[in-house]
Amino acid sequence: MLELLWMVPALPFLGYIILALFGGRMTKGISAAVGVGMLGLSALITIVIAISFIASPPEGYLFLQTLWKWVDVAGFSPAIALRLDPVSLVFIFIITFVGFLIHLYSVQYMEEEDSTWYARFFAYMNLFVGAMLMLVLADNLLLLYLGWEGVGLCSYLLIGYWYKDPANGAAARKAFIVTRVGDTAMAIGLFILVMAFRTLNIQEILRHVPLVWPVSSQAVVITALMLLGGAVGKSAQLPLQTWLPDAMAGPTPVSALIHAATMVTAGVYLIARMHVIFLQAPEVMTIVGIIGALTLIIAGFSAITQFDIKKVLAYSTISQIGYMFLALGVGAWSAAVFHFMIHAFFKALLFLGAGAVIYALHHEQNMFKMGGVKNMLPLTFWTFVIGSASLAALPLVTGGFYSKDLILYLAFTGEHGSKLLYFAGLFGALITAVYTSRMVFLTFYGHEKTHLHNRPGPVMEVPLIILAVLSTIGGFIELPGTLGHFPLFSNFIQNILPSPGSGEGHEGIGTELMLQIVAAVVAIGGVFIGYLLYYKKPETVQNFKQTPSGQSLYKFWLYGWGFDWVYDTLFVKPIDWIAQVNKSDVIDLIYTAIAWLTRGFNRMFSFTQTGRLRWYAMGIAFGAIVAITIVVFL
Amino acid sequence: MTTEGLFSLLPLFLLSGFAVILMLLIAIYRDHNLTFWFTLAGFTASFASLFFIQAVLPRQIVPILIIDNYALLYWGMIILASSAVAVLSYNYLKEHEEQKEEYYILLMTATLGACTMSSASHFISFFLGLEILSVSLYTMISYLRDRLESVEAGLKYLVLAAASSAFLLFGMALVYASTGTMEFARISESLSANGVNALTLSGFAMMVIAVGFKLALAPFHMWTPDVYQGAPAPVTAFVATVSKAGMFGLWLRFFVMINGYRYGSLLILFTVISIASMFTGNFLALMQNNVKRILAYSSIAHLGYLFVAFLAGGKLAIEATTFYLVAYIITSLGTFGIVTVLSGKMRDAEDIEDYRGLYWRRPLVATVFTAMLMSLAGIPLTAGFIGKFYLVSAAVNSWLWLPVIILVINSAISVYYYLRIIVVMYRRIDEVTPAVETTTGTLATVGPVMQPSISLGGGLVLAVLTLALIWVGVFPGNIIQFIKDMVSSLSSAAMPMHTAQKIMLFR
Amino acid sequence: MNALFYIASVVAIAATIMVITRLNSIHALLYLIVSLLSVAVIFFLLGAPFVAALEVIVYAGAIMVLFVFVVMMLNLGPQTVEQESRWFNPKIWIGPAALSAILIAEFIYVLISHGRQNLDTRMINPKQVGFSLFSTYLLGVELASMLLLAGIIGAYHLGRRKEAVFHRYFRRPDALYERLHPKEENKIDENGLKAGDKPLSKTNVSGMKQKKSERGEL
Amino acid sequence: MTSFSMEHGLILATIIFMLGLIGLLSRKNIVFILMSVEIMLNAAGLAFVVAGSRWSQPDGQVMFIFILAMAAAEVSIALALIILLHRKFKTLDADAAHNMRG
Repeated sequence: MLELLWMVPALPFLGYIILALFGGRMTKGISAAVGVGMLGLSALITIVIAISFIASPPEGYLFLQTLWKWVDVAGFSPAIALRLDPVSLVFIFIITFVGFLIHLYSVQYMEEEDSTWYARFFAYMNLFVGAMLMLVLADNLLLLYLGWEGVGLCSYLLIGYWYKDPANGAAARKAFIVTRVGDTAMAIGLFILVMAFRTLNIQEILRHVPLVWPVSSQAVVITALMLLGGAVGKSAQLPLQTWLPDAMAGPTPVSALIHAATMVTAGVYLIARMHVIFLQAPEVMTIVGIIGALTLIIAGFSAITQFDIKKVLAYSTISQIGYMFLALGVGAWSAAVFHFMIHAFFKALLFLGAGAVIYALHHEQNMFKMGGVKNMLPLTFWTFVIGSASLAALPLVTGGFYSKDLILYLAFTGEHGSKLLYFAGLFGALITAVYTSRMVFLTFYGHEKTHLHNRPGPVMEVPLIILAVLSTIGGFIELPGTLGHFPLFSNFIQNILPSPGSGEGHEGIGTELMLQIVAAVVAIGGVFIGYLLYYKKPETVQNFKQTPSGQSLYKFWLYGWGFDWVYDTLFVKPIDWIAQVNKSDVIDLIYTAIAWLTRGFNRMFSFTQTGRLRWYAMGIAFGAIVAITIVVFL
Repeated sequence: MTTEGLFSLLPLFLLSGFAVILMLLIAIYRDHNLTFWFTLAGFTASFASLFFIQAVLPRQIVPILIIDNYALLYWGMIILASSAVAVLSYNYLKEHEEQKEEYYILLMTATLGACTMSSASHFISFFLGLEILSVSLYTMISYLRDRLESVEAGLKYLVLAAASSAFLLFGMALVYASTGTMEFARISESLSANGVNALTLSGFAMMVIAVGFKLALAPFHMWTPDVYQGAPAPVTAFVATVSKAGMFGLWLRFFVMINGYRYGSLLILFTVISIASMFTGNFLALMQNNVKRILAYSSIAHLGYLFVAFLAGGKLAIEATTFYLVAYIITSLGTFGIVTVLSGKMRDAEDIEDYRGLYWRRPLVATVFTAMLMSLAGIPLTAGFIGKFYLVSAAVNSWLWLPVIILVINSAISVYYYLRIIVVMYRRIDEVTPAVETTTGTLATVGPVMQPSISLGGGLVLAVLTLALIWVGVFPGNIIQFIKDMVSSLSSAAMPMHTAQKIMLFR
Repeated sequence: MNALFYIASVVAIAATIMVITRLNSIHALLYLIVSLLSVAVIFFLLGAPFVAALEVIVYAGAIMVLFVFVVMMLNLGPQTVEQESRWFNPKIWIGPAALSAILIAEFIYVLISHGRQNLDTRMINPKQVGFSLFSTYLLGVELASMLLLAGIIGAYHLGRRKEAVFHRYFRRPDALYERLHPKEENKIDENGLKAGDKPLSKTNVSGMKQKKSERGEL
Repeated sequence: MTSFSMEHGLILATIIFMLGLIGLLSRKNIVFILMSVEIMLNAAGLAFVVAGSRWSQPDGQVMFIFILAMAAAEVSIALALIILLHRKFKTLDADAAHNMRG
């Protein structure tokens, strides 16, 4: 069954091609059928593959499918090959399955668009899924980079989907440019790898790295840093996180699929896939952990102040990916992948739930103008609460608890871990619980401030239910030692990624239990704080906000710790200024001159095309003289 | 001549036999459909016979033809391209000329000429093949007698081709005078034994003029845009592909067999020609508004690229150039095929304004055209990219840095005008002022110039070409291997360029 | 023999110069025949009597007669001569002459530096040529037949009288209408008639001469 | 044997060839242009016969015969085209036909 692997990315691409070519002429129904159907098939095949992979794992938990050799020219012969191992299996499962649910949801969510736009939406979405699958299945760097750029492109296209509003275009451009900074770094890193190892094959590179590059050697550190740059850009981590909140300009399903569940985790995937390089560069590992910790706290504070429900979720995404980076930084590879999976479930759920609310309230995104939605949309409310509970990591019953707990535990006890990172993570968990409960209370409780506009139909509700179930039971495949010790997921992942070594020997059931209790208390405490501040006594916050210091703190957090302002001042404004100054200056002259010269050449050459026979014969005679002269006299 | 020798000539016999049969057929019963199907049958039979004769190869038909796998590959390319042209021509001619049937005879003989060229091993077959091709082309180019441009183009081509043939013959005579033989292999022997002298070299140089003329290399290129524009669109496709494939196949064989890479001055000559072609073609295409002319100029540039790899010498050069030629033929047939199927009754769809908003009227055709242009521009996942990549790696392997850098610069320039066509195609029609002035001087409203519908045959050809384009771009491995095997009969004779020569050339 | 060669050479060169400088095409053709005849003499001196005969029969005889036919048929009157004389002045031919002079100089340099190769003027009789032609180069002869086939078909197609034009008239009534009402044509134009339906008429030709390369889109 | 050498024969051929080229480049009348091309072809044929004579082979003459065949085919088409051109443009001026350019 594994031989079907190639169809997993091929089907979404096929869907894209069909929609792109014929989309303009299709009715909405057919467009949706193609878009959703292709992904559905792809997800089905993925499940079949997953079952057969788990039932009878291939040798070394690695299945390679070489589709064909692309070119074989002068010693350069990249193969188009797919690689399936536990990590990529988890990723393709999430991508196709969650992707399918989101596609299904979009069928109704996007119904207001006219048919061309509708087809365009599904075309982009399919292309995105195809590219993302290519990224995670790639066996060589070339293919990986292709997928990497492909998802970037789709992200650009989908953020700017409603391109008639210039703000959306600006957001799309911002996302593209900011991630491009990271991409450039990553491209440099990949070039270093190719130059050093003379191959594009990931497997071979990873095998050679420890043999060729000693630990902490300059080359490996630089390469790791460059790859980290790419990961940071794509996964919206410090300092390149600024694009993600703006990316909420796209339709909500896009936010759910791209900016929460899949694409933004590409950075996590990259680091996990290239873990050998990072293990050779422990300094960089530390940096990864620190970036994760800082990001999760900073983004958490920003999330508390947002009034747009999607922005809350955006900052929460940044923060949760911060957890994954933290996990990567402490070498808890499987924990990072585990959290990725659970996060994909509950974040997609939250976005879709938020989307349902937005849809129902006629594109109202401001939480302060919502309220009382609980009674209007009970199903949405309950699923949203389940998702929120998972995000806030309420103990025992939510998936988020297990994944986050694993990360915190390993940060505390792992050999690369540190107490500082642990406490940062713990503090982050508190903030998470606070802003999560704030979001739920503001949106669903209180008195109704707006009225119901549309009612989500079953195609929107079914994905919510499925995701709610998954984000609850998803955690049970990895039960910690204290609760029956059932590390199914870790064992599976650790076939390919090393398990985190233990640190100073204070791990054990006792420590684990203690840490879990702390985490549980923190989560429940956070929810309680949220309950107090935003439901019971909202005036406390309001009063604080009125004070000057409160005001400035609020602003500071609301605008994402001023990163945009800093970048604007540091990069955009000076460049703008230089551009202004230079508008009619020297540098422009170069380009004008090139254009002018080219046009001049064109005119000069087209002067020779007189259309006159004799003149053409003259050309031949002239050529004859040149030829004979060269041959005889040189 | 042995029976097997005769047998190995079967494809050529079939081509010429069918030409004669067609002639008789027309004399007895003049019918466009019937002639067309006979033509197709002729090409099919000839192509099919390629598989049968492979068993008896390689074979030297004393002394003028050499039939080996290399020749077979070129024959296959030429016959397939000619069949495509025949299919494209069918609907085109149906609307245009009252006497359509002779065209197919000429197409047959022209194909025969091109095939003869690619298996020539002697000046006589060189010359005769070239002339069969040229003489057929004179008429094909001016076939639409009612069109001024067609006649003008035919006359220009005729005079210039005849003059360049005179140069070729004179050069051959000089080579013959100094070596005493007209056989490629024996010329090579004589050169090795007696060394080269100025007379032989100037003979080669004179021959280069005719080669450059047929391949439209600068500065012998000036006829190209006029002929491409004036000729009926399918004939343009033929001139751009078959005629060039035949000539290039011949010249590559000739150059390898006489081991021309020994002579630095010839290589310098080709370096100059190649660089001049790249720049000329691309600069001329930049501001052009006639699509046929743009494609003509771009073909000049493409042959310039081709010669960059040709210069590299050795096995890699043969493989790279042949592969590039395959990609180029697919793409050129595609682009001119689109011009053909879109052409209306009174004029060809050649003005760039004719293509405005094509995507919104004919999304499929526009998509195919986009793919073809992307391939010409060398965008990845198309045949053109792999071809260019192959060229560059061949050239870099021989340290030809100067031509490679110029190739890269020119590729960048060329993207401009390819994109220009693409952009125009995707413009909305409602963004257009209703009446626009076209290069043919008429005030035309956009759109109605076009054929109302794409013919079945034309559509089929385009579909096959598009598939081939993407197939070659995405799965080039098999095709590269196939070409490597097929040209091995020639590449085993090729010697890599001497290192000292490289240094002398491009220090 | 030797002297004969040089005399014939001088005659050939002189006659050729006359060909390219004559204004009257019939005169030029006659000079061309003289040139060909003297080349035939040289062939004979070189020991190639067969091609000498062919030169006379086919070149001077058949091909030149074709030329004469066409020139006569087109009935080029004295005004053509006048036009030629106005046009054919040193300003025109000095450039080509210089180019050719350079080429001649280069070739003479090459040939002189090549050293002296004596010719073997033993006669190669028609039998030898025929034997070679029909044994070694038999395939060449076959190919030449295909060449002539292409030539014949081409000449037939292009040279055909145009009775078909009338045929076309009846097939396309609008074309006939336009031909009968030439002024209507412009009027339809302004109303934005489809360009594809417009016949290529004289107005189009003059329009074509305008150059429009400045209308770049990008 | 005679004392004129191959070089002399080839020089003669070159001169005639280049005279043809001058004609081709400087004449305006299409009939003259065609005649010039014929001169060039004939000169090439002469060179072949000279070269064949140098090596005492019939090959040069064989080639000449093929050139003759080609010249005949080409001239017949060319003259047909000239008639067509004359019908269209009412002139034999080669420059009259320069509608296509640029």
